[in-house]
Amino acid sequence: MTTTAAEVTTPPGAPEQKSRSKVRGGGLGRYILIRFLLIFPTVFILVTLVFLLMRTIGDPITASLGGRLNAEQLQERIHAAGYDRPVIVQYVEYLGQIFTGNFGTTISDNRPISTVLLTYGGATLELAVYALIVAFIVGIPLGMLAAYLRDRWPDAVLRVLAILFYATPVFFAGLLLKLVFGVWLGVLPIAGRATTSTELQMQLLPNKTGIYLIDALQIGDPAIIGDVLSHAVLPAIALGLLTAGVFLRLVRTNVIGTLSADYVDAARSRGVSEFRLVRKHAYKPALIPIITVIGLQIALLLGGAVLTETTFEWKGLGFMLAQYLSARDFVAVQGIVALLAVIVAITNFIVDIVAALIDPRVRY
Amino acid sequence: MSSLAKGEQAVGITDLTVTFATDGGDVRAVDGVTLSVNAGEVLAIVGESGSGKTVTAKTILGLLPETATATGAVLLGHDNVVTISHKRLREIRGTSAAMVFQEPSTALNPVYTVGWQIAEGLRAHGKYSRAEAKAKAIEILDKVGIPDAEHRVNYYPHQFSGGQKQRVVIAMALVLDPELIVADEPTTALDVTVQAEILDLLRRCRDEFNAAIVLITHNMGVVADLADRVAVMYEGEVVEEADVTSLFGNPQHDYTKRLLAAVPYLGSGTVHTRERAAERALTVSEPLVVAKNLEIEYPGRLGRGGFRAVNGVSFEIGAREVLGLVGESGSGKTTIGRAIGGLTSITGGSLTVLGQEMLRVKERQFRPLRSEIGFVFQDPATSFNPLLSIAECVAEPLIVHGKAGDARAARSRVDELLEAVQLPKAFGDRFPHELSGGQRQRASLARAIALQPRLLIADEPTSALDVSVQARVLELFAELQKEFGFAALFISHDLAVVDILADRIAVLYRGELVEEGTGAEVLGAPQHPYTKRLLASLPVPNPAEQAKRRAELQLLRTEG
Amino acid sequence: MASIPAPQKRGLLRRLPIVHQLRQSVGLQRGMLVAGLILTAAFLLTAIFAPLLAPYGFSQLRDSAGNFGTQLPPGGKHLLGTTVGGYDVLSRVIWGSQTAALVIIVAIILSIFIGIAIGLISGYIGGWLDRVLVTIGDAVYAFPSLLLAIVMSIVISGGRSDLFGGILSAAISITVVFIPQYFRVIRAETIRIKSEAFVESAKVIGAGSGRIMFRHILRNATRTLPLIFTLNASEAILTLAGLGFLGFGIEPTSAAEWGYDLNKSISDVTSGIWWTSVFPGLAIVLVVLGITLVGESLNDLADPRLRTRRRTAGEAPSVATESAIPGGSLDVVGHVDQLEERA
Amino acid sequence: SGGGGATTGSKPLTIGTTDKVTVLDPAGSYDNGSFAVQNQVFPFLYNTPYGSPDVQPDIAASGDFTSPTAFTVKLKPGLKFANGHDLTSSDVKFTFDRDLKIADANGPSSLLYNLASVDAPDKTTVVFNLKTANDQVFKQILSSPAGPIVDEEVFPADKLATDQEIVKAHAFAGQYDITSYDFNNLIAYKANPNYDGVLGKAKTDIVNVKYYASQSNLKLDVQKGNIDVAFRSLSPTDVANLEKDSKVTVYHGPGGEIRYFVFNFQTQPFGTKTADADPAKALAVRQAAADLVDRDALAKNVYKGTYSPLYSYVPDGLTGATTVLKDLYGNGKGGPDAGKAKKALADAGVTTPVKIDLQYNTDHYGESSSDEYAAIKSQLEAGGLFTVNLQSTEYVQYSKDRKAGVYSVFQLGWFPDYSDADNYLTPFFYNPTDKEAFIINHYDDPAVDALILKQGVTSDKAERAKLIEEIQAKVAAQLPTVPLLQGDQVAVAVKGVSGVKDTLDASFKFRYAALSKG
Ligand SMILES: Nc1ncnc2c1ncn2[C@@H]1O[C@H](COP(=O)(O)OP(=O)(O)OP(=O)(O)O)[C@@H](O)[C@H]1O
Ligand SMILES: Nc1ncnc2c1ncn2[C@@H]1O[C@H](COP(=O)(O)OP(=O)(O)OP(=O)(O)O)[C@@H](O)[C@H]1O
Ligand SMILES: [Mg+2]
Ligand SMILES: [Mg+2]
Repeated sequence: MTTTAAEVTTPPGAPEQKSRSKVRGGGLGRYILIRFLLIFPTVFILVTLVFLLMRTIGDPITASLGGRLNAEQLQERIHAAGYDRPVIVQYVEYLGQIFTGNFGTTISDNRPISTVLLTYGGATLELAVYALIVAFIVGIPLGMLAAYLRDRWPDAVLRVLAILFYATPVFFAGLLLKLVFGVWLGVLPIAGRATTSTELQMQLLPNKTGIYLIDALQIGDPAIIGDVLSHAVLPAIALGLLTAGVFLRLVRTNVIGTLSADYVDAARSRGVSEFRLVRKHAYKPALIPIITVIGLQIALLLGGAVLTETTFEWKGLGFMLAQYLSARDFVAVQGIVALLAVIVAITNFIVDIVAALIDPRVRY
Repeated sequence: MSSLAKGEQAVGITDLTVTFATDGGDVRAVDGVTLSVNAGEVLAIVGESGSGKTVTAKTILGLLPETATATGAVLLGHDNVVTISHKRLREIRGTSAAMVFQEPSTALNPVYTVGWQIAEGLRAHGKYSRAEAKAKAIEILDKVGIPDAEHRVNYYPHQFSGGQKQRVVIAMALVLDPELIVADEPTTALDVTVQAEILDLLRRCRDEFNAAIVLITHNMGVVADLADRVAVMYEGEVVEEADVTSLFGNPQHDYTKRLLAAVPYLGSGTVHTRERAAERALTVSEPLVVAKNLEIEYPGRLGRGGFRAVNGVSFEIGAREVLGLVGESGSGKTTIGRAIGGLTSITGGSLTVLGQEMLRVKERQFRPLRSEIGFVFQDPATSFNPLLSIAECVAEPLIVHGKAGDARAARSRVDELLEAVQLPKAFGDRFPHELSGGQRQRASLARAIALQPRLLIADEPTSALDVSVQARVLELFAELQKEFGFAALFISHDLAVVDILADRIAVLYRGELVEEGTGAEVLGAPQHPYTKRLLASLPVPNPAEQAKRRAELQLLRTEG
Repeated sequence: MASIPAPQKRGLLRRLPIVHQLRQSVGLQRGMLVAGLILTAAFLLTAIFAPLLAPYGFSQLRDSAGNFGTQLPPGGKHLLGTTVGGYDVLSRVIWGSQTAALVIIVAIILSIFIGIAIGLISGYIGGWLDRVLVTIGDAVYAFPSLLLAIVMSIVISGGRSDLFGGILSAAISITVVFIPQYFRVIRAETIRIKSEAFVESAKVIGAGSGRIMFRHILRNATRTLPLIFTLNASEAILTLAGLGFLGFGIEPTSAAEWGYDLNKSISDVTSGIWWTSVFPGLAIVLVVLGITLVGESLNDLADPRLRTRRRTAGEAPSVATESAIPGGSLDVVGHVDQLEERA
Repeated sequence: SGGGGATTGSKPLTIGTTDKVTVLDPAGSYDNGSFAVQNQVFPFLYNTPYGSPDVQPDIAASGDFTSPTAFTVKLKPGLKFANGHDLTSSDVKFTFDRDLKIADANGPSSLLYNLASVDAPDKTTVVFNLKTANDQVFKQILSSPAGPIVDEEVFPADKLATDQEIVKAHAFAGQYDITSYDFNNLIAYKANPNYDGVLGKAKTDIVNVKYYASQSNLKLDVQKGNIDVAFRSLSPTDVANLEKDSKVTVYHGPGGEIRYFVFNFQTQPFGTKTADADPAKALAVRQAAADLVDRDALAKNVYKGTYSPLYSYVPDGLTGATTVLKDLYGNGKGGPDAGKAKKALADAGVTTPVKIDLQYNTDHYGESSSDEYAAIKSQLEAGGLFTVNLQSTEYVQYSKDRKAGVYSVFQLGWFPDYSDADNYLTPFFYNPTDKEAFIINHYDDPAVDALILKQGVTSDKAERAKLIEEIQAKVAAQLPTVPLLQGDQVAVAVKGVSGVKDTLDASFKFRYAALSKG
């Protein structure tokens, strides 16, 4: 593994170079292939982990209905659902199901998990995208600025700001945002993804995506689009700032790292302006590690989504997860968590590929 | 083309002093330096590491970090770099003075094409359309001898060889045709053969582009090859300045004298060699190391074909005998050394070390033999555990092999060893970073001989050291070898250095052993063309002779 | 070479990383470090002396004068007012620090040893073991820590809510998330150090793997731990708060927990009763801010590229390739090379 | 707000709730959230008209015991579902047969414990064959979650219908039809012209119901006028705060929900299974506890008046409800009385303080439980007579443990299946040896059992009421449980919404049809 600097300033003959030269030999295609194959163990491990954890709690039936049914009724249903078979058998079966995209049926409100995922996945996706946009808009320029002004006071301010973004629990931030914009100023809606009338109209859409912005665009009424967007503002900020904080620090550190590289000095010695040094010469090499790490932010993002969605009644997977958790519906929880695992794995895959594409040492 | 006429002053440094604010108080890096360079002239700044060469160079382009404060004057044209405004500084960077960096692979931005990077320089100083910039880039790449430039202009740095990278770096410097080129150790990272080519290129810069060149180096050979005038720096001061012939002819300052004396000359070794050969003749014994068409392949990852670093190499090392192993970077020297030391497993052929066959050997079988083998690494800085005191480090082998209970018990022996490598006892209590490079290398010698091994493997033990220091370490090595009578594999890329110590010299090229014999044979009458080229490329610290050799090299090249 | 500190002095310094860094730091960097240290110290002291500082018990509802009464505004007998349940906010906030501290300590003690051990072994031994461990580690590392924590806490606590059960489950949940981080960092360090000459020289001397790992590698590899420690500490608090907020926290009768109090006070805020939520909220923010400030400063000081001043020769260990900045390393998390290693 | 779908004269109305629907199919759900929806859209044979606790024929014309075990219901002629299908006796038979057949674990089939079989001799006649004779509660059952009549042409006979199937087929014949159904997010209702029952036509044509997860969001939206009515559930704090808000009106109505704590007769102090078993002392402990609890404090401080003190086992508002505990325990005016408690214990020779472990739960009985029980703890400990060890446990574990008799004193709550005193007595205290009552605290009194059976089959209203009072008195003397609070139904409406009061009645069914805006 290499530090940012080593990434870009590798002396010839050092291990990086060697493997590097090999990668070049193999080319991008092989890299993508390897990286793609890596998805499976990751997903597999997470799914297994979740499955085993969930089983240690006991079977889902008892968990969700234990309060209501008497012993024999429970036994019946447990048997019917096959939860009394050896765990390994259930496990194999479960894997099979996941492979065929069938995650089972929720116990508390018997809906097919796949439906749940489809219905609420869009919402979470939408929120995540908004949040990322906020994070990028806030995090990356400020990060560069901080690197540019490093160790002067604006830098310090920005960094403390970044930490604050991160240090404020999403739900607390959400609370304050609601209070200020929703209650005191009353300029923004405090909950939900759209007003009743909007949602009613969306219900009528023949092919609704569950991604409200798209649906709103389908309807095409600017008022509705505005309505949808205005509902997204606060959640996006609450969740976005969380990640923005990390981005800011990420960009700062790596840009500073590359700023101290010889080639930046070299460029400087040819009269390239300081700003351009940051903007171009230092930023792009820094981008490779940044992107890779940004990949890991998806985890932070999804974790935050659970809290954000609950705070803002943003009815997405995170929100549902919280709901099912309190209903002790572990089949549902298991399903959602498994999906999130897949999402995480795939995102990291994509991100690594993008990073590789940016890195000419891999591209061919 | 430089705007200056030949002989006009390109840069004038008067009474320059640079101090750095550091945790450990202020460091005066440059102290009242006065220099000047004219167009079409090469001024070499030599001096040992830390003497202030780089700082001086950086000052010329105003590249010092904020922690540095410079006084005095550095005149580029009519601008005094020390006092000039940032804006103006930017304007003259690259146009009045350009810099060539030591490490070509770090001086190039890995994520932009070289074309783009060359264009950056242009863009910084005027309007250029993409096409224009590119055209100029191609032109200049062509000038510095990059084959099919119009293609390569779109290549990324990693697609060039080390030498080519350095050419690109130089091209970047030339593209704005500056009056002055500052080259900070432009060839130190390169193999001698490549070094020779780059030196030629720089010479062309001087002759064809009429550029003034400040050449920073610590290699007197390079100086002799390229410089017109030489300034010797010592602890931040210029202790002597003279034109090249007179400097080599009759050096004034005694530091300069020491410096020149320390420089290893080819053929200086043959004398000792004969003596030692004589001694060995008395005690004949079976060789300690025998390699029969040895093969070492580094595993390629994921079924990708492995990389064969050593290919069918055969040699022997007799008792009390020193085998010198030379070859360019990447030729497999270290690999062989590591194989003998049991750090890299061999994949083919046969290698017997102290009677132990190394093919498919188990660490368990080999460990007892380790007490018989000493190892000295290239970089003294990293070969000590930073958290252990020198004494503890030197005591390690004794403890590991049960010669002593713990560091304290071993102390008396450690002191002896330190004595043996001419280090004061007290140094035992210091930590590695508190020793100079040379001292550290002595310490690691002490550690290597702690168990009085029969075989010692030294991988470029001096290449990280200054010439003067190197000389002393080499002496020490020779003495120890005499005293303890160990056989040695001495790895270096510097023929001259090998020549001093080695009884026999083996030349490695691309993992194959192309020539082997006594110093006299190999250096006197090289057979293999590569050996010839290697010899010819090696600049000797003597301007007159170097000129001759250069001619020969030209010949060799043209022959191919 | 003028002043050569004696070994034991260095040893001492090494045992007190913060002090050491504090001495190195300058200017703004020192400012941030000091600010962080002050906040953190305040937090720890509050935690330790909570019994003395807190005017009331964390589950106390009435004193000699009878019931406190619920949702009293700040002032009078209750400096920060009382909650909807009739608890004294100030006391809850103070006692909360104790809970937080406990969780952090337990969590980190649990994770640090396991993490270091497997990191060291995996990194040094390498091979298949390493690949497997890395894949697992990365999988877990890449997964939303809060979710894992939730699942874990259900598993562990089995719904019990007493102090011990609560804290332990919270702690263990967090542990599961942290182990991979320590693992990554230590492993990365180990791999870096493994290839350093001094380890090889130990090898050629003939030292056994055990000796190499523990005498030569371990101590050099643990350099970055204080840093991760702080960063994890802050993450621990946030995770704990998250758990409490989602109702997987600790019941008010068994311990005071900021996230839980925040959760309970949401409806207050909308009714203009701000004090029940703002103070626990601030507590979280400030503590995390403090601890993270310390961590960041350490990170900078450990990284010659980020330090304001170059450090004096030798003792300049470059930053860990895997600094466990919340939500991921600030440095590249291994790229093609790492991948190749893994695959 | 509002809008969507066709509109007539009446202004569309938007209602917000934190209820959760599980399954729309009546056979598959037995929870408030789902029942709240079913009440609007499914027809009942019997139902409680506005303002009364007692049931009357809804879509039925009449219903009588044609024989002790045969309860015969005559349907009004020409009934239709919103989708035009005829609603006949065969739909009714289909409904109940289906319910029993599926017997879903989440379903209400357990309520039909007394139903043997159903006959449909002709299009408008349904005969319910019961197991026990003249069951007076059966009418109530017909108005309970087991009562909604479903369309046999839409619902599968042996498995649950999905929400989509039901909504798509408009298999509704209640006051409303559903035009758009977004699970637990938004339901759009449209008045059902075909409904012709005791409740009458809907006042508002279009009603949209928005589902919230967090009470504070619901509160904020009603305050901001984004919704017209907020019903179930607002946090006590929110309600208290809204009371002060001039833009909205807070309506309180009697609530069927009761909160209480239970003594396990075996494991409580001096319980039958304890080392120092002693019925007298055990009773004294229970009485002392009853003397010490301060219901007013709980209702005011913890619940901000969203609950009111409960002094009996049958909540106020139902026929036969008393306030017997007020007279028996405490200061006689409903307040606590430490002296009396002390005396009770002393007389029985109990050495104080008595240690009791008090168990409660938050994820099922509400977040405020922790505050409630913290308060009770301090109330019981006030006189130094008790030392209470408070313990909360997550619900699954909780219900297992309490059934296993792990807990000696524990919290429970109850929400009625139908609004009749019986539903507050039988499940708790009817405890013949063969069957354990729902609270499982090993309290058994044959006399009470007998009385409970009797009231169940007494058709004369007055006489039945007397029996019910008698039962309450008997139980109160022995205190198997200590009733604490009776939940008010609280609805908040923006100014200009009328009819809220009408539907906040002892039927505990909130009917949107009663509301109108204008
Ligand atoms: N940024 C800096 N901060 C503090 N001291 C510095 C800095 N740069 C250089 N120095 C000090 O200035 C002195 C001269 O450094 P310089 O790099 O010029 O040596 P040099 O002659 O180039 O040596 P080398 O041959 O190894 O390149 C050294 O003692 C070095 O420690
Ligand atoms: N661990 C490794 N994995 C793969 N290839 C390697 C490895 N180590 C060395 N090589 C390759 O083997 C060849 C020989 O390397 P080696 O280090 O022996 O060269 P060298 O002669 O010591 O060069 P230098 O003079 O730069 O030290 C090089 O091409 C190098 O790229
Ligand atoms: Mg230098
Ligand atoms: Mg080498």
